[in-house]
Amino acid sequence: MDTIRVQTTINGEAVEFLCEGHETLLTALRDRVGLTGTKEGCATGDCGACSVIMSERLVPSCLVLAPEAEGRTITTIEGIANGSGLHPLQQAFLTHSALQCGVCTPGFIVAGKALLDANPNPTETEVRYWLAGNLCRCTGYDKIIRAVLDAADHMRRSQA
Amino acid sequence: MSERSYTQVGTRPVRHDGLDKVTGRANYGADFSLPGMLHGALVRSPYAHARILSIDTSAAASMPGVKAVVTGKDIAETSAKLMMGEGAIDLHDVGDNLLAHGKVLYHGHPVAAVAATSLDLAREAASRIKVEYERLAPVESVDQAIAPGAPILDDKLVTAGQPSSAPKGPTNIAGRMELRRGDLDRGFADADLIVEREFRTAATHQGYIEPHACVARHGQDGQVVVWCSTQGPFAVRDACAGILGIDASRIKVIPSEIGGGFGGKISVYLEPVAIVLSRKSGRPVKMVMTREEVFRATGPTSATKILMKLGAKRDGTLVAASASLWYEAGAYRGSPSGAGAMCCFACYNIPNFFIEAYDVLVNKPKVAAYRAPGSPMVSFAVESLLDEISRTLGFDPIEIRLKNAVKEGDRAPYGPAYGPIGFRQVLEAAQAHPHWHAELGPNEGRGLACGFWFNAGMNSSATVMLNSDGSAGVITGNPDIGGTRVAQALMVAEELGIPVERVRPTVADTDVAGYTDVTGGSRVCYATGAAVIEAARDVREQLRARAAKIWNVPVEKVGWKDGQAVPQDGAGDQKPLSVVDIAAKLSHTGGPVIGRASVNLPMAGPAFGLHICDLQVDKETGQSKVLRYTAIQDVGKAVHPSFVEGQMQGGAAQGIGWALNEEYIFNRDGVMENPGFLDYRMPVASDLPMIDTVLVEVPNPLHPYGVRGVGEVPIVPPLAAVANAMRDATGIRYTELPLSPPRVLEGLAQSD
Amino acid sequence: MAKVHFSSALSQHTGVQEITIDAPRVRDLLDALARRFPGLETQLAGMAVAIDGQIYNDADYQTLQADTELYFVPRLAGG
Amino acid sequence: MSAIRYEAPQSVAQAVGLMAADPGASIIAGGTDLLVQFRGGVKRPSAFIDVKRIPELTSITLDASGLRLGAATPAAEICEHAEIRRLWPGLVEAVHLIGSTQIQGRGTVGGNLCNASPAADTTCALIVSRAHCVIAGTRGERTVAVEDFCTGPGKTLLQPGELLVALRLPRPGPRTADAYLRLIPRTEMDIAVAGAGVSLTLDARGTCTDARVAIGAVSPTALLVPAAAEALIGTSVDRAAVARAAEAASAAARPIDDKRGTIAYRRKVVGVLTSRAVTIAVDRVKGR
Repeated sequence: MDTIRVQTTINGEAVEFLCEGHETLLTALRDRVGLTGTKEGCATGDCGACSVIMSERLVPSCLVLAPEAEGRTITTIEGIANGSGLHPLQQAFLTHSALQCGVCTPGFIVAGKALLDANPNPTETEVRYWLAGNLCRCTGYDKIIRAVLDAADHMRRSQA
Repeated sequence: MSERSYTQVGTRPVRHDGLDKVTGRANYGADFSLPGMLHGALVRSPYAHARILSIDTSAAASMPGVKAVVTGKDIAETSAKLMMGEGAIDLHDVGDNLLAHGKVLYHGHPVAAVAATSLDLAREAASRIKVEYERLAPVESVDQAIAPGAPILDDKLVTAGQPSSAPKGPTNIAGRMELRRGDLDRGFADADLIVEREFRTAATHQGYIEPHACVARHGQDGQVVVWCSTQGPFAVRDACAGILGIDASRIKVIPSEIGGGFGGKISVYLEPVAIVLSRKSGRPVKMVMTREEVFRATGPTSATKILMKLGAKRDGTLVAASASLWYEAGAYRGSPSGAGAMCCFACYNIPNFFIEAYDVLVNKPKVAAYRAPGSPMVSFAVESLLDEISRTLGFDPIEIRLKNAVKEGDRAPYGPAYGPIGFRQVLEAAQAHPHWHAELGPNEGRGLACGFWFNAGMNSSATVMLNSDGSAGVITGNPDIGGTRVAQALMVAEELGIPVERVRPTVADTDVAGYTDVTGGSRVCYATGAAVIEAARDVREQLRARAAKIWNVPVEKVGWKDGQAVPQDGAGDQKPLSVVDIAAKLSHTGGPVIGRASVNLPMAGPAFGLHICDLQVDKETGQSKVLRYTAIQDVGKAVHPSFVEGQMQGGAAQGIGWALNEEYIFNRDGVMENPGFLDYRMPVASDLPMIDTVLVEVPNPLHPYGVRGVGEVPIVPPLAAVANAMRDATGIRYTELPLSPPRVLEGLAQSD
Repeated sequence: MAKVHFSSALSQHTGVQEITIDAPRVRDLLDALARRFPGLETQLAGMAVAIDGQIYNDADYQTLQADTELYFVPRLAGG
Repeated sequence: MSAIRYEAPQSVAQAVGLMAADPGASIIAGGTDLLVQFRGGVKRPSAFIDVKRIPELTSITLDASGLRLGAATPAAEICEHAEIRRLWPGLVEAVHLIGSTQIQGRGTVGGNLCNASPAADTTCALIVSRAHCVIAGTRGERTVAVEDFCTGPGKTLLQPGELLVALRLPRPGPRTADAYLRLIPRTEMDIAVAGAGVSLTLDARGTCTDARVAIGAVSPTALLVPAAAEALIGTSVDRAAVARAAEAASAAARPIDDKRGTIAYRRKVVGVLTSRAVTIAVDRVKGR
């Protein structure tokens, strides 16, 4: 069993883990590093529940090989809140009741953060198309979209 | 039901469990691990219908790291029954579905399982188990199943509900039911207009984003602990006890956060197998399904064939109706054909009707409950025909429904009279809604449809504890999918007069929570809510007694108002005592205060929904897009309006997916060709507009606050709302779902 | 006392659409029906009982009023 | 199960060497097709050779001669490139349609091409833009026209040990524009049921002097349809010409029935998409 040593940065901290060549970043995050906030819904890149940000790119961690994380920076749901306070997206999801079962919520919040980093003032349509890769079966998306738009508005106002 | 005012119920606080969910700390089924834990993998049938001749597990068992291998022999065939909402569930079938005993009845049917030190190893070992099959012709549809000479899935099957005169002998028809009223022939003879069509709907899956997952530990002392994602921890406990012949008191089920269920996580698929693997290996075993396994081997809802005929007078009055309902059950009996029959004409007063409903076995996974099971399909049929009648007779679609709508005192098709119901109020709300009067553009159509569901009652328990600082906790056994914990906290806060933030709601395991039936049937806010309210009132009564002790007066002289004990009937000029005041004296006045209640409520009283859908159709490609959508529903009383709206929006989205793109596609060998989210096309965020909601509140007298079930009705109207909008936009009456672009274009090509 | 209504399916076992039975509680009424219509009991097993519009899955000890209307309804739970 | 090796070569030569040494190894760029096939047991490589650390495969260069796209450049990066969006809007449309935002962060044009799905979105757009594939191997580099690259579903002309390094697109001439459309049941996330790419050039009077039409998901590989181009060249791209081009596209199609569409449906819709793509391309030329 020739495992590979991977040195990477997760949520701002240097992390090292062992994994096998064919392991995905998703299973490595969950089983090797113990960050179970990133979820597996399909393992084929179709549901978005495993979304993480790797070197400024939103990616499906179920379709990334764990060794590819070497030397890269990774942000998972556990890294979205900045220490004491919640990220505006997390707060907006709570106040808008934009989650029911909540299993898709980590993926939506990470994808939402990537969106607002790239486009601080998205229209409803832009939010819907950006998040089309995140499946939700409980909410019908309405409150999720409102929460993202509200968070964007809040962030723009606080930066103004 | 006096119109009482509420201080907390009806507000929209942040749910207590929300923080863990938005930060990734919430633990779902697959997030749990134990030291020394093994990983399980299943061996599944490559054939849709075959006899198992032999299973050779030696190659797998001998692999280093493989700690246990089990087959159907390890789960004894049981004749035990499990009392559930639907009545006695046949555990023999459940057991056979866990690991096949003699025949495999669908592609993906489990035949063996392996537990090993890693998942890769377990899967490798599973691939080395050699199973010898004798292939049999698969039965792939209702038509094929009932054709003479059809292959028979269960040669011991006897059709339940069949009149004694019916022929015996091998059949795939597991059950028949009928409902009849009045004189059908005279009814149709009276009719000025008769419309009749055959409708077909495809099998669809609940589509929860979290695959099934569990960890089971069978101790050397025979005590079993199961961590799993389920809608019913007690149902899992009792099913495992019945199937494995273990005392219920030896099994503890700890529900994880559940990543969606919609009825699909009531049955057991993994837990008993994991328990047996753990017993044989002496170590905890984790089993997690892949998405492909979820599609191939867990309950979709029935594909259906429905023949329906409606008769109406020129003035729009419905005078006669007949329906022949054929529901695919999958590998074992138990499709929701009966519920379909009961829901069929439940929205309308039709004096003469005859409904027959059939439960038909086919070589597909056993169907499971899917949100108002059986109702969406019949609503698709009856609401499509009503749309045709209203067009032919020149009626406004709402007018014709108002003319026939049921109200309090009318008899439901299944017999008893309705109590207070809000169908008329829902129709009137639709009439007044701006969406109903908005302009439509080119190639756009508008459709309207109604839906019905019973809403279950059943058993629930609740415990409310008061802490010495005046805060409180509430414990129930209902996993919280749609925000029921915060609703329970609101009820306790309302009864005790303390802020909802000071109430901690907990979903507890089967050792701690009092028995409660599954989270499902739209019952948790109704039945478990009633128990929570009663338990909170039990606390309040105890606090009155404690105040009486403090004031040294008989308890009759202690009143309760706005969260305070107040002196009455000459109890002197005592200063009112708040919950906090009394809580601070608990140890002096007799010790801890625990409120307790358990109920077994009658059905919650039906709820009615009405949806309006605007659809734009590209007539050159058959593609369609939902432009605007409004859901209107009688919710009785919205305890937490945001989550009631969420149920309506989520149900509408599932119904829209069912209407437009979702279907199980099988090849000729009975193998599902689209077992994944790429080609099983559920709606994505860019497919849908905002879904507007209107909450009509006609109180349900069976609940202290008037709460009615809300979770299931919203999936019923969309099928016909979308189909009627398609008819409005294209002029074509499509009677087969889903309305995928190829099917729409084919209809358009034939019509011009 | 209760007026019991039989669905078309059940009336094949009873021969009548409805019958009035004098019984204080549902359990007593079911026993009376079992005596009156042999074979009906197996059909009623596992059915819910609607008493004046309220449908009980487990109704044995519900009391019956003088003018109670009673129907037998398949048990339902949902998804 | 013997562990599968992971290699991350830093140069084309190193990658080619690794492939030659282990024919069972698979090249992984974005992995959005390969890892799904691996998970499904369809492919079992002995090793994954991750080519995303090789500069030539992950760089975009645009100069007078044209565009050079590294084969392992993520789709998202291409879609964010202002000049590419201006010169090849159709190509960007096609690239942007590959899967979700998440898939865009991983999926690559080279990977899309090597996966050789008949329904691949980028292949049509590359064909009409006269793209060429730069291939490296033990015997050095060679270049082939992109329409010849895929030879059948899942099959390409790459020989064992050969690696797709980059795609070269000639700079479009003046008054030239491209467009790509596809038919999917939902608004996102589906595999194309039919696809059509067009590139055309108009002279000052609006007469079409050059055109290329390619159709996707309606034959074992994406197809260049010369007859459709001929229906446009020399015309003012009036309704009749557009209709003839659409008919030619439908006629060239060799669709199949599968879980995504029927033969009749694909044949009709590929014509509709062709006519719409032509109209968009014309508007783009006139719009500039």
